[in-house]
Amino acid sequence: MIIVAFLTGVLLICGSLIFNRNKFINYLLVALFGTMLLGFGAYQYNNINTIQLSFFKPDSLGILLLLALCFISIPILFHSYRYIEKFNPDETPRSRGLFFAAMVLLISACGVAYLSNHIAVTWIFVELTTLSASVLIYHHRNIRALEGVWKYVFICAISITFIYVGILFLSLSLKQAGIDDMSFDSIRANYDKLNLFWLKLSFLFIFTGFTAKLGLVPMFTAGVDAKDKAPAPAGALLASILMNLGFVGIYRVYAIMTHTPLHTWANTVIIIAALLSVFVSAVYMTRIRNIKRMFAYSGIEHMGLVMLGLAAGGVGVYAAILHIILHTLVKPALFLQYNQIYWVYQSKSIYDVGNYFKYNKTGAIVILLAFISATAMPPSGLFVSEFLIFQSLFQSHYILILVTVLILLTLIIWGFGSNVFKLLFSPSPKTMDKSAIPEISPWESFSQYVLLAAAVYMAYNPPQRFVELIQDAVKLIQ
Amino acid sequence: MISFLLIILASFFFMGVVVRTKSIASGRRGPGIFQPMKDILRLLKKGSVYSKTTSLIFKIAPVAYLSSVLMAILMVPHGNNPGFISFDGDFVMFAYVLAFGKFMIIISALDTGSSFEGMGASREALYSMLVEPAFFILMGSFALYTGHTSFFTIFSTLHYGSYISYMLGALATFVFVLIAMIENSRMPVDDPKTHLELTMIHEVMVLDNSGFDLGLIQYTSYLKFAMYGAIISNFFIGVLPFWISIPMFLVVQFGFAIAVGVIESFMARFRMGHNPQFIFILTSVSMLIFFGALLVLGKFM
Amino acid sequence: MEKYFIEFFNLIGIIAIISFPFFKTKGRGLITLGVIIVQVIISSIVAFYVFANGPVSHTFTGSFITGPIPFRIDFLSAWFILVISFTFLTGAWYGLHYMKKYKDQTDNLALHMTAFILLYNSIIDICLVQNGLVLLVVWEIMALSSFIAVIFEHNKKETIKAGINFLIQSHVCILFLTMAFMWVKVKTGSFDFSAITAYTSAEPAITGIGLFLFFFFGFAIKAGFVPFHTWLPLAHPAAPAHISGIMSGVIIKIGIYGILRVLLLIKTDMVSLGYFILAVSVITGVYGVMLAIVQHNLKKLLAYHSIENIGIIGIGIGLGCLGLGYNSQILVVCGFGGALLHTLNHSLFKSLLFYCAGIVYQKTHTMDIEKMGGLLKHIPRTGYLFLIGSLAICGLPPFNGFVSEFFIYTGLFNGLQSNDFLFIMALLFAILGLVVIGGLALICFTKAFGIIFLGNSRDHEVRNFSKEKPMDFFPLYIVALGILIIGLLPVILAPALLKITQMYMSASVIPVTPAYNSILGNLTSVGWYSLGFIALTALLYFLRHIITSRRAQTIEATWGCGYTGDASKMQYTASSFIRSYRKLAGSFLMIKKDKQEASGLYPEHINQETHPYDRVENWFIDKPLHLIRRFLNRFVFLQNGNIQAYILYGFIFIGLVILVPVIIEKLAVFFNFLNQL
Amino acid sequence: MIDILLIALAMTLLYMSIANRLHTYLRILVFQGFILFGATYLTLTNVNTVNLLLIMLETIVFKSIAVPWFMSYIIKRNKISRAAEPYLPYFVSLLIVTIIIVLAIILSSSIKDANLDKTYFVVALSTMFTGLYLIVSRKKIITHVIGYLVIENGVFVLSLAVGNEMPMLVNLGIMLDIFASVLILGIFFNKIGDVIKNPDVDLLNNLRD
Repeated sequence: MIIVAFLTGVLLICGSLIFNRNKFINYLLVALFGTMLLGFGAYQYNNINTIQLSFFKPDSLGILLLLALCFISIPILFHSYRYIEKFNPDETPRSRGLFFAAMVLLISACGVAYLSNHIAVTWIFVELTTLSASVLIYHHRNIRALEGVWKYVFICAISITFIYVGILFLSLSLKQAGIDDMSFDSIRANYDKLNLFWLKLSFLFIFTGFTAKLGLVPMFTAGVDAKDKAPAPAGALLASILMNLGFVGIYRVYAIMTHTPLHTWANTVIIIAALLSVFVSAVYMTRIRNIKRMFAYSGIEHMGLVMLGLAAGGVGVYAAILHIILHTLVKPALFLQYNQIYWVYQSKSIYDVGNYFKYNKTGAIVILLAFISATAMPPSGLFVSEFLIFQSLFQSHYILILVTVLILLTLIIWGFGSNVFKLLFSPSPKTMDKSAIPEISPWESFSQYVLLAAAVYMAYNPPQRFVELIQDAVKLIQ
Repeated sequence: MISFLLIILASFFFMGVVVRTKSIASGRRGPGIFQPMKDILRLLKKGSVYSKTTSLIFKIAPVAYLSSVLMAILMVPHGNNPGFISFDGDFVMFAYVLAFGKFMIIISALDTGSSFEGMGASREALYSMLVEPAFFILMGSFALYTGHTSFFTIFSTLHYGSYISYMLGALATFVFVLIAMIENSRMPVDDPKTHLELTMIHEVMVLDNSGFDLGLIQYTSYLKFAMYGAIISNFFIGVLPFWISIPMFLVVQFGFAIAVGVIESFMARFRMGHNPQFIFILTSVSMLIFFGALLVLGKFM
Repeated sequence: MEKYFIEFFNLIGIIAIISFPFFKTKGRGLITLGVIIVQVIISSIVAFYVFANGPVSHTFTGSFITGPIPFRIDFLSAWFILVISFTFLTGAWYGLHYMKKYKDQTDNLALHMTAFILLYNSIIDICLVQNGLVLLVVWEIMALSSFIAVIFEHNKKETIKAGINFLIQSHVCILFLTMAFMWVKVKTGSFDFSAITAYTSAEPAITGIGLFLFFFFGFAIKAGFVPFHTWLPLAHPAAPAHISGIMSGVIIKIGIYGILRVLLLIKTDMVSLGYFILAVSVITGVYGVMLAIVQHNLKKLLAYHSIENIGIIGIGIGLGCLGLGYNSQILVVCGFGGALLHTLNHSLFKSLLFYCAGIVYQKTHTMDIEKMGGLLKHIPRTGYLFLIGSLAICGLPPFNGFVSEFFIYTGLFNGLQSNDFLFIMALLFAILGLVVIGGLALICFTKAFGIIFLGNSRDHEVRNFSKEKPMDFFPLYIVALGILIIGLLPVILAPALLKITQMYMSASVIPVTPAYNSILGNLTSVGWYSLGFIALTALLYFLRHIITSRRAQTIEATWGCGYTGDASKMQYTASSFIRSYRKLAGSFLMIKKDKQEASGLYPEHINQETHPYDRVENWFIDKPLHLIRRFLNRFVFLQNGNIQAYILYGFIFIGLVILVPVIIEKLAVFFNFLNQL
Repeated sequence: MIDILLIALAMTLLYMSIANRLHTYLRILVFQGFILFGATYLTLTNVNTVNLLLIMLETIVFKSIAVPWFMSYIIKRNKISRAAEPYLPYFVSLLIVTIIIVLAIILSSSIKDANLDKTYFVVALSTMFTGLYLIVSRKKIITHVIGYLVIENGVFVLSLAVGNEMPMLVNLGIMLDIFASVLILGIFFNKIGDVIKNPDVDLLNNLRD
């Protein structure tokens, strides 16, 4: 019931955001949405595992991701407000309204999709996210943005077609079982009756479809362009909660597979995709010269690691969930900080930047810490999850894969590092005029510090409840 | 104690003997065997000229050189009565103290800023580096052979059993003689009598030293000769009583000096380029000695 | 007490860092120095307490990720704490003066100081913590903060490059350690160090060796054993002088600490470990010094000498392992004792040398030896301190370098009594290595000191040398004093060393006192001997002074064989000084030489340059990296901006996943069919 | 009867592979819409009437009226040249599409599953892959959209195969249609008109690394 209320509320807010021209009221609406979201999250957390509307069941995985979403949405909304305010000369009330409406829609669609217990419902919300994301990507109405959104939309259209075909095959395999309730629980409940052939096909198609959202080989391509072209706060969303959406989809279907004899086959498929993803990210990290795209590729690398952990099983599944949550906390910090970089240099090419430490101390420290986190060096939180993932690979005797991954990661750190330190320390190019650099208040970076600190805390000293939730989510996988 | 005095004594006539031998070999009567010492005394009386490039280093170096050699001599035993000071591994100390002196003399050569002396310094540094291993392996094989690790204990317990051990002794003597020649940069690696600076090693390093300093340096090299002679003599003295050992010591010293003289008069100096490999031969030979020692002890398997 | 020590210790550092925003640069500098001094005092007190009353330990209840976190301060930790603290003290003090030149770069300095304090705290924590995961964390904090400290002059391109190289290599190092700890964790389910002992003593020896190799490679990268040394010669010239001094003095020693710690924990076939370490170390030492000689950048030269000294330390460690394997206590004492002592000594004279190099740099604004000459007249204090450092690093009496080398020599020669042929050969090998190292070091530092400080300036640049301020030299004097004291009274350190070395022997064996006493006796006599040496030299110099003061003295130009013009260009340069060496060693090294032949009756101005290059770096870093780049760049077509390709990826993926198994299956059928024929 | 319709659909694919004018493609799309309309009526026998009506309405309105009309409107409005501009000669396209169909038949023959009507499967598969082929082999963005719509039709046929048991899935398919049409065409093509006059793939492949 509450979900319907929430969605209607969201739709109302979107509508009024689009049609209302008053700036103040718009921001008020956004704030309202923020509180609504928090309330929603709190409510769902309190009645976990209660079926709502027969399609929604906030299980622990959904709750975890929903809470992470709530946690990062607030700073992201705030920073998109700053973004719109601070530097968009050509910002019309309409575009502003559209931007916020799309953002609200995206956030809530993701949030609800986490909770859905029915593949079809998930699918619908995935469509919604594509719709809203495309608006965000196309916010700057220029040719490049157009290209980005075109690719994103088209690839996503193809990918959700894949998912749809996958669902059809799933239904075929259910046909044999003689059940017509397509909720994950019921499928998992009588996994032994499924027709394996169709199940295999359906997993393959659904997996491939969701890779577009998750940012994994083979369909990672459009996502990179999207994160590059979208405004940074939107990019932060695309790089965190939208990827999580893909993760949820794959995770739930994979959970079914693990109960069937196809388990090892599914693992192989996932490992292939994951390794390729890490490889691709290594290829581009070592040569990329566009800061935003670099962040996007590092996201691909992390998703690859998550999938490896998932496929390795054992402690790996725990690590995968932990890793994706920490990544959700860390990646937005980078994207939000990117705003300030752009304010300083008016460019996203690594050739035009330098000596950021001089122009914006606090921001530079954020970049430094976020770099440490994103490359999972020990003081950072992701190190723990990555360590556990490696450990799971080690335990399940994927030594060769482990070594390959380690080499690739080293290369990635090299590429990432040389760019980041070029940005932070090497002297700024002669051409830029120092006069135009705006004075940036340290408080702009506050939220990023919070996010990074949260990541470290969650990793090294996780609250008991948090651990329980993850372990409960792991139980889906046998 | 006794060995110290003996070495000082030997140092007085040693170079004289060498010179005498050489002049006889070249058909002259030659000066008396104490002539070199007289020259040194003359030098010590003279005043000296300093280059305006030089610094304090240049003044300290000769003294440090002398004192390093003196300290080294303190450790040389005489048969079965030890030197002033003796402890396990003192020959390591011995080598390093000498190295200290060498270090000082080299930098003092560089101190003058003259290209000739730089040349000499560079050669000196390289050759002494090449000599070190031979000495250490030789002492190592003695340590292996006798099971002791100090000059005194080694030489007091050194005794030749089988033929092969005599052979080893001979080889060791040979190596030591050559080490002494190189350390004092005499024939065949260096010819002090040549007057072409480009081909000298030790002499060219002290071009700018004069008067007192020059005297010290030259006397130091005599001392060095005597010291090596003493060590060589220790190969043969063993545990003999004084009334045999002391004459034996003198005999060895004389023999050594004459040998030096003979070599210098009948051998030509090597080409500079050939010196390194020649010097390195010593290391290989001492390796052979080492294996010989292993063989004797039957540890070779 | 120890509990509060750790918390209090780190708390001070953190408070200091937090307080930075409220001060000006000068204040920050003073705070840094003050904090370091306070922390040094505290930690030294604790270390001495440990030496007096035995090890202390305390366990924190960590989270369920880390498991319990034991902190244990035993003799080994205490020793390293003392070594590190001393160098950090002098380093901070010297750094305060050194950094005055850059006092306008406020933020940069603040970052640098933060990194400095973090560095000290983390490095001390490394010596205490006994939990794998936490160790990794502290380790990386150490690596990162040292990275930040290194790239202080980050407006230079090569500094950044060197820094990133350093960062990547230390990351590889931590990867090895991660693998090792992961191994233990997977097998025993615990991060505690004691788990390593439990695991390896239960398993066959080969497991222990494998585990040790992982640890060793990890620590070797940090310590700079060949072939893992390539970051050192790049990072040292890039860093500011005090950081170079600290890095070469203690940071690379943390690798040694790690190796010693692991040797303490792992129970396995020590003999083969000993041979392995011995071989690696001898190669390291010889290779390091061989390259050091041909370097003409002073800091790079010193960096290669750090590699050489690591080799010497390694020889000691290897000897100790062999001693454990053949259970000969004298070897254990001499080996590990020598290694530990040399760790201390090297930290002293190497930091001193780097500090002097820093002063030289600030006076001449170059590190190129060929441009220097005659500095002794302008900056005499620096010169004589550098001379002391050089004599010490060459291991010449009466300075401390000799003592530790003597320690190791004693062990080596004692070992010759053994009956094991292989062992004797190994010892011979080691002796040879040590001797060659000594000789080459002599060449190298006669060159370094002679060319830099003696003769005349070799380039015509006129530099105005400001007067040396005596106050600035205080830390250097302290270090020099330490060098001399250890050189003369090595015996004062003997009890501590014996305490540590006994940790390596299993509790069952009772230490034989005569062996120790003989060693102590040697040390004392070495000390007396050195004292006598100094006394004699002084006496002789005094005599000489008295005599020559009465004689006539004239000051003339250097004898120039009749040439009376400006001879400063004719002096022997660094490269000509080592020319004959270069001819000998050229085949081992990689020296790019570009020379122009003089031609014609009146030849034009010609010049010749030699650029030494590191062969190992070429093999292990450059070539593989180049190949990998080439390989990766093959795949850049993936993101080609063409949407049709993007769509195809999806279909191709699905198609392959479906078809490949089918094809394989059919092939299998076909081959079975063939087999049946 | 139903088989005839499906085979007719397959025929249209062949025709599509050799068609060289955009309007031909549109007509074929319209025709396919009608075929699907019939197929829906014939297949979904035991679906409640309202839902059936809805589905059929969708097939008619979207697949055969709204979308084609809208696209022809776009073609006029943006003055897109009428030729399809394939990378490959038509003959090769024909060959490839034929091969696709044959492969689909072979593939489906390898499936041993009683509760799936092979005809649907073959036609759906071949339609989908033909759509893919169109996307890959044609140059214009608008042909990509057409190809995508063809894929949609294929998916729709597949959904019909399971439609009787799970009408909901068919509805989902409809949603997919609506979504695609609305998104790709509605929001999007106006913009392309605004920003670039001649929408050609070459103008939209500059985002690359």
